[in-house]
Amino acid sequence: MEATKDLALALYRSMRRIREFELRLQQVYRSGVMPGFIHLYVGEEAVASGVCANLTREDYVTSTHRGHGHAIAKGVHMGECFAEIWGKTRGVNGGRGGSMHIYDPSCGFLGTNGIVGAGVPMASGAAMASLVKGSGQVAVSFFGDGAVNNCAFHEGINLAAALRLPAIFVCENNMYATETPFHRVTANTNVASRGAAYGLPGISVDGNDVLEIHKVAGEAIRRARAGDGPTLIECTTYRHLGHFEGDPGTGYRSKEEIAEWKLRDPIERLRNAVVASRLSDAQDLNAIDSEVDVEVEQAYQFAAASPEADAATVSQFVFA
Amino acid sequence: MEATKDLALALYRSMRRIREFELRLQQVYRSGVMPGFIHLYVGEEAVASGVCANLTREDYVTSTHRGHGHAIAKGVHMGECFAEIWGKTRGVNGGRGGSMHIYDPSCGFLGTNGIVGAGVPMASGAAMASLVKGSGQVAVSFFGDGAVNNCAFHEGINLAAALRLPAIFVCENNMYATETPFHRVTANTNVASRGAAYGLPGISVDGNDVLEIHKVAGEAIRRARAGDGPTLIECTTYRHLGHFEGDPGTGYRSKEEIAEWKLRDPIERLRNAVVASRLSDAQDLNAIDSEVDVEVEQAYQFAAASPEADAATVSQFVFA
Amino acid sequence: MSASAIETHQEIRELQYVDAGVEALQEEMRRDPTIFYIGQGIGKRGGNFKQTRGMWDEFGDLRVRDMPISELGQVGMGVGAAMAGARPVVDIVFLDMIMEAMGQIVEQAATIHYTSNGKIKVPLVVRAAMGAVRCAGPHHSRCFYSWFAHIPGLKVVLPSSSKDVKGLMKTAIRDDGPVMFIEHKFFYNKKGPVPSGDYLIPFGQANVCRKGKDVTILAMSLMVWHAMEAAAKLEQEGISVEVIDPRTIVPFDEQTLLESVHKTGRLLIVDEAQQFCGFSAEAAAIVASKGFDDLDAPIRRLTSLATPHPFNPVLETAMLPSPESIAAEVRRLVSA
Amino acid sequence: MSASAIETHQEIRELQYVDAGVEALQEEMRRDPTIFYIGQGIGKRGGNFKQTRGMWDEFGDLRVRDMPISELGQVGMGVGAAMAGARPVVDIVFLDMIMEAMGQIVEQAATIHYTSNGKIKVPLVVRAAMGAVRCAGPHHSRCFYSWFAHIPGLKVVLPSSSKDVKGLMKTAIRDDGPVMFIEHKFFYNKKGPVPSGDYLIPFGQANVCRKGKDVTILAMSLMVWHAMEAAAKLEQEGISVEVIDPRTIVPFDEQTLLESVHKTGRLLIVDEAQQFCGFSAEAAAIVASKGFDDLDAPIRRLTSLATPHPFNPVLETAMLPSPESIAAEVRRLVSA
Ligand SMILES: Cc1ncc(C[n+]2csc(CCOP(=O)(O)OP(=O)(O)O)c2C)c(N)n1
Ligand SMILES: Cc1ncc(C[n+]2csc(CCOP(=O)(O)OP(=O)(O)O)c2C)c(N)n1
Ligand SMILES: [Mg+2]
Ligand SMILES: [Mg+2]
Repeated sequence: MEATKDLALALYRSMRRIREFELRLQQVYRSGVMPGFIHLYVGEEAVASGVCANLTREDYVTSTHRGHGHAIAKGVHMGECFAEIWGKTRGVNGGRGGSMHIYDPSCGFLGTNGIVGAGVPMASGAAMASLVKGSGQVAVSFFGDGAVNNCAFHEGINLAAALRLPAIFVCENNMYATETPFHRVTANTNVASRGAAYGLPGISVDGNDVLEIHKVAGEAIRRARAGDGPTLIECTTYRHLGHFEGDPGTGYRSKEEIAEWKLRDPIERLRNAVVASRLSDAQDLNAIDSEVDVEVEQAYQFAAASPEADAATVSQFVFA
Repeated sequence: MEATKDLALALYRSMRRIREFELRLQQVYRSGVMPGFIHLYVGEEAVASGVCANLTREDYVTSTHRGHGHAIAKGVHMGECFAEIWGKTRGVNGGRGGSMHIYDPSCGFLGTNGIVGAGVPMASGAAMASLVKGSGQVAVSFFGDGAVNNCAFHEGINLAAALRLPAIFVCENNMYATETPFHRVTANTNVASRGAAYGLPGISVDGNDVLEIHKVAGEAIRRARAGDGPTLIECTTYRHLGHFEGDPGTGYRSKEEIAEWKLRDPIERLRNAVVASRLSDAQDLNAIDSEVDVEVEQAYQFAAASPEADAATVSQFVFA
Repeated sequence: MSASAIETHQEIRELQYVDAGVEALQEEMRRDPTIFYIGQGIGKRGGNFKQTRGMWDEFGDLRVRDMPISELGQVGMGVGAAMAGARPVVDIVFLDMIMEAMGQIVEQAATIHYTSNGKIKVPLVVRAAMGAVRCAGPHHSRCFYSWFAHIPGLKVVLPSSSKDVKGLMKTAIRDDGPVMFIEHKFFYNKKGPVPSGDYLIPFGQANVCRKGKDVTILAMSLMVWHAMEAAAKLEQEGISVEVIDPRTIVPFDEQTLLESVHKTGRLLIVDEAQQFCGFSAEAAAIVASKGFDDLDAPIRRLTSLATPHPFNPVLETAMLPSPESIAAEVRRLVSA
Repeated sequence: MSASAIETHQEIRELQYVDAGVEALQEEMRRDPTIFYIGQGIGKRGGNFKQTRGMWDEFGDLRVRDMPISELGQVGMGVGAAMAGARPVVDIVFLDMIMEAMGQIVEQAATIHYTSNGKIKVPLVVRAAMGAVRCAGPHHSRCFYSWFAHIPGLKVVLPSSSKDVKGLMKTAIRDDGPVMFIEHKFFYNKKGPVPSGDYLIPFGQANVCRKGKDVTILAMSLMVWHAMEAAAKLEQEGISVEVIDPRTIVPFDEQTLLESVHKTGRLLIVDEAQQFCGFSAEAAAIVASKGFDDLDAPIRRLTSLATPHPFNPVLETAMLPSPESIAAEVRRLVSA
């Protein structure tokens, strides 16, 4: 194994934090107290964790409807994130946004997003701001395979290439957009190959191999920071659960397919690799698991104890 | 020369008709009597003529702001076209549309268009209608290099590929969008290479070689009709004149560049090739020239003699 | 054609709003082979709201076709197909997602019949679901149909019952121009009586949902239901409310509204959409002008508050009109 | 801050509207290095309307950057850059071309400050030119600014003079939220007095362009000029017209309008935009409600006819309000 122990454990922790956070969310959601819809990221954690481990707190991320993982990996406070998704006042946005509208400028997190593709040109813009300010920040846009067929992907990436912006475009290709298989509505499903159309490198990565993602994204980010322009990275991965919480995710995906992908679970995979290569041991990993459990429980408690919103504030913040 | 005499002369006539039509338009426009703006196609005639010679009257074409050539080549009555651009009641659309809004369903001409890129998905739709009706028609979308950077290009072509629609996408790459060089705002200026991103064939053609265009487009159209899906064809060409009538076209393009491209004038080129290969002779060609001159003069007269619009009709046709 | 005349010949079933829409589509698609339907998740899946349940099985992939996430492309295709002799229905699912397709709707669909001097028809139905339901947040709740009404050439339909959705959908599909067919998510699983077989509800004919003499309420879509609930309550307080649902806002049935205001002298407009430059403004301006002498009190408007949709349920509730806030407005109006 | 107070300290020059805009931009960009400007043909070329003449030379490619034909991308970049601490100005050139960017404007720019609970500001200026000038046809003439006014979170600016364009542009750039800055093509080469140096015109403060006592005209953008011309004519006929230019319609200065109507009792609203669900409806609804007792006659609205823009000059003229048709409306209003 190439990676250092520190890195491997950090990535393990990052993924574990996302996973446990979401499973706790799921529990609470299923209990019926949480409003709205949530789209869980379970199975895809390697992407957010692998990419974001290369970023500074000042770097920017734009995210998607399936964005809890990006938020946590980029450094949004877990309790505030929990409370936000729950619509509580202690939420990072006072509960006004919810799952698809989580923003935290203190860590460069420019939002989950209810509009597929919308974050792509926004990341190009954040990267442009970095150039104008001379601040050296990079911007990462996460998006799904579904976004690739959308106009915002085209213009956002094309512009970034034309302007050589310090941006990284990370496609989380889980092969479905809601219940629609990517290949059913797309002639060319090789997303990385689309990079060439825009004149930027397109790279395919195993989206469940967090170390590989970390490496590839790291190189892209270094290139971006050095002024060598943007990169498109396609991470092939899979969501273990349904499109949204409540969708069993099975009507349109075979049991075999789901089972097969669960065997490639990115967290188990890293755990096994770490142990097998003796980079670390089960004890270290279990210790992390326990710490994460505590953190998640605290996040839940933080959110649960949040005061209710005051209807009188409804008209606040329409204008800046 | 591969082509038959009939084909060569037909293509010569088609280009000549467009050229002389536009030069007459230009004259009238310069005299100050014509409202609005016109974008002339002079220098690019080989594209419209070469492509449209493969189409039946029932096939569809969507066009651009620089669309007189497409209209004429597709079969819009020259006098009605002249009158339309002049805003006269005898115009094919009663003078309501003008240069950028010429429609003629009698020959499948689904419009010039003031919105860059808009015609691309519309052509996909016309192709879809052909499948639904089982009519065997194909649809051709003409668009400029500028449109390639636009979202409508992306979604229109991507959809056509996904649905294997009988559509042909013809990019008239004249290397400028208004005064902006394509390469200044685009990382990958090889338009044909973008076909791969969408999973459809992308072919580059010399846009001033009408015979070559005719051949390549013919193959693409046959493929489309046979159910083998869409094709992207990039025709590299040049506008001899400014972006619109009134723009000298020289501030942003060197004299040398313009002069060089004028040497490659598609009409002269075909004329010389025809004569050199003895497929036909100057006499035949001159006869066509004379016939075209007469036709253009008649078109002008037809338009000039048109009655003025009646203000009382202004609210007609808002709803179908 | 009067709706009641038709009903006597037909069986009346209780159908969900969503199924009434499907029935209209199926009947029309059987009648006319040039109709096809495109949208995301509307094929085998049968639609996010089950709004195309069974259609893919019956009509197959060519006529009921799943789309990638390309709203601009979908609507652009709809426009081109409509110009080329087909009758497309383009489903946007959540109305909010229509934004990138706005150019195709406004610059092309709405404009081409006029600009072509009537030579080209664009018989396109754009279908979408609007409305704030269960904390969907700012990207899945908006009601901006007034935008479409602001653009000459577009018809705008807002069905508020199972019966209307079927009759209006058929009219929309047979219309030779572009129609924005905007349902409310809240309605989909609500049942109501629906005649079997073929009937059309003409555009531009308001439905007087309830007769009354003290106050007129003009309400659209879900607000019709809220207004009816408020009216029932107010009746017990001795206030007689007339509730008018225009059903289509383009064309708009001014006459029915003006006659009602002539009778009541008092008008409340209730709209889930934004107030500023919305249809509530237009209706108020029309009545204030053409019914100037009939008004015994200033027209009142009750709409969503001027904010994006907050996710938090307390805030969302505060933002939206409700039967209670409608009743309160009516009370204010009668005491004015 | 009163504008006249400032003027006394400053030199007044006659500047073209377009140059007054450039002056504002240049002064602001010198002051604040985080401002940058993107759009098509706005670099070396200096803009289709010369609306950025000299700026590329001064500020270079990084801060004055030509764009490909990617309006969605441009505005999306503007939103992202604004969120990331820059102050972008995104030039759409012809307003008509903004359609594909509508999602970025509505769902992102207008919404994020609210939804983020005030944590993220989006100091974005979207600049565009509207209006029917010289038969530009349906794709280069529209005035649909009411759409933006319908969306909470957007400010909407409609400058009608050289002086206003400079003072309002500066206010727009310094505003911490998204501003739709919509000029009229007709104005660009028109001259007017402009103070040198720094001055701001606050949003939400109407300009009473002309005092009068018989009739109030509320007019926006080019219609202000037409209204002034009509008012001059009507004065000779003994009709005294007050002309009010709101300058920004969001925020809207209701007070100035209501006070004027209180005085005159008669209101004509003149708008080049479409009438149905447009700002003319909103202004009428506001006055009909809050100025109910002040109105001596029904409010009249004069707008463009409800058609797409015809190319033909006779038809285009018939579609648009003019000084003559405004004067005729006023005559009707005073005789009502
Ligand atoms: C522009 C737009 N169209 C449609 C939707 C509805 N929608 C929400 S999520 C989704 C599927 C997204 O698929 P993908 O991008 O692959 O992300 P995944 O859910 O697989 O992570 C769709 C269609 C939307 N949110 N935005
Ligand atoms: C969506 C859109 N944005 C901007 C414009 C303004 N515009 C008109 S023509 C043109 C340049 C088009 O360039 P290209 O597509 O290469 O066609 P060409 O003029 O070279 O034939 C531009 C930017 C427009 N018409 N539509
Ligand atoms: Mg996916
Ligand atoms: Mg070009």
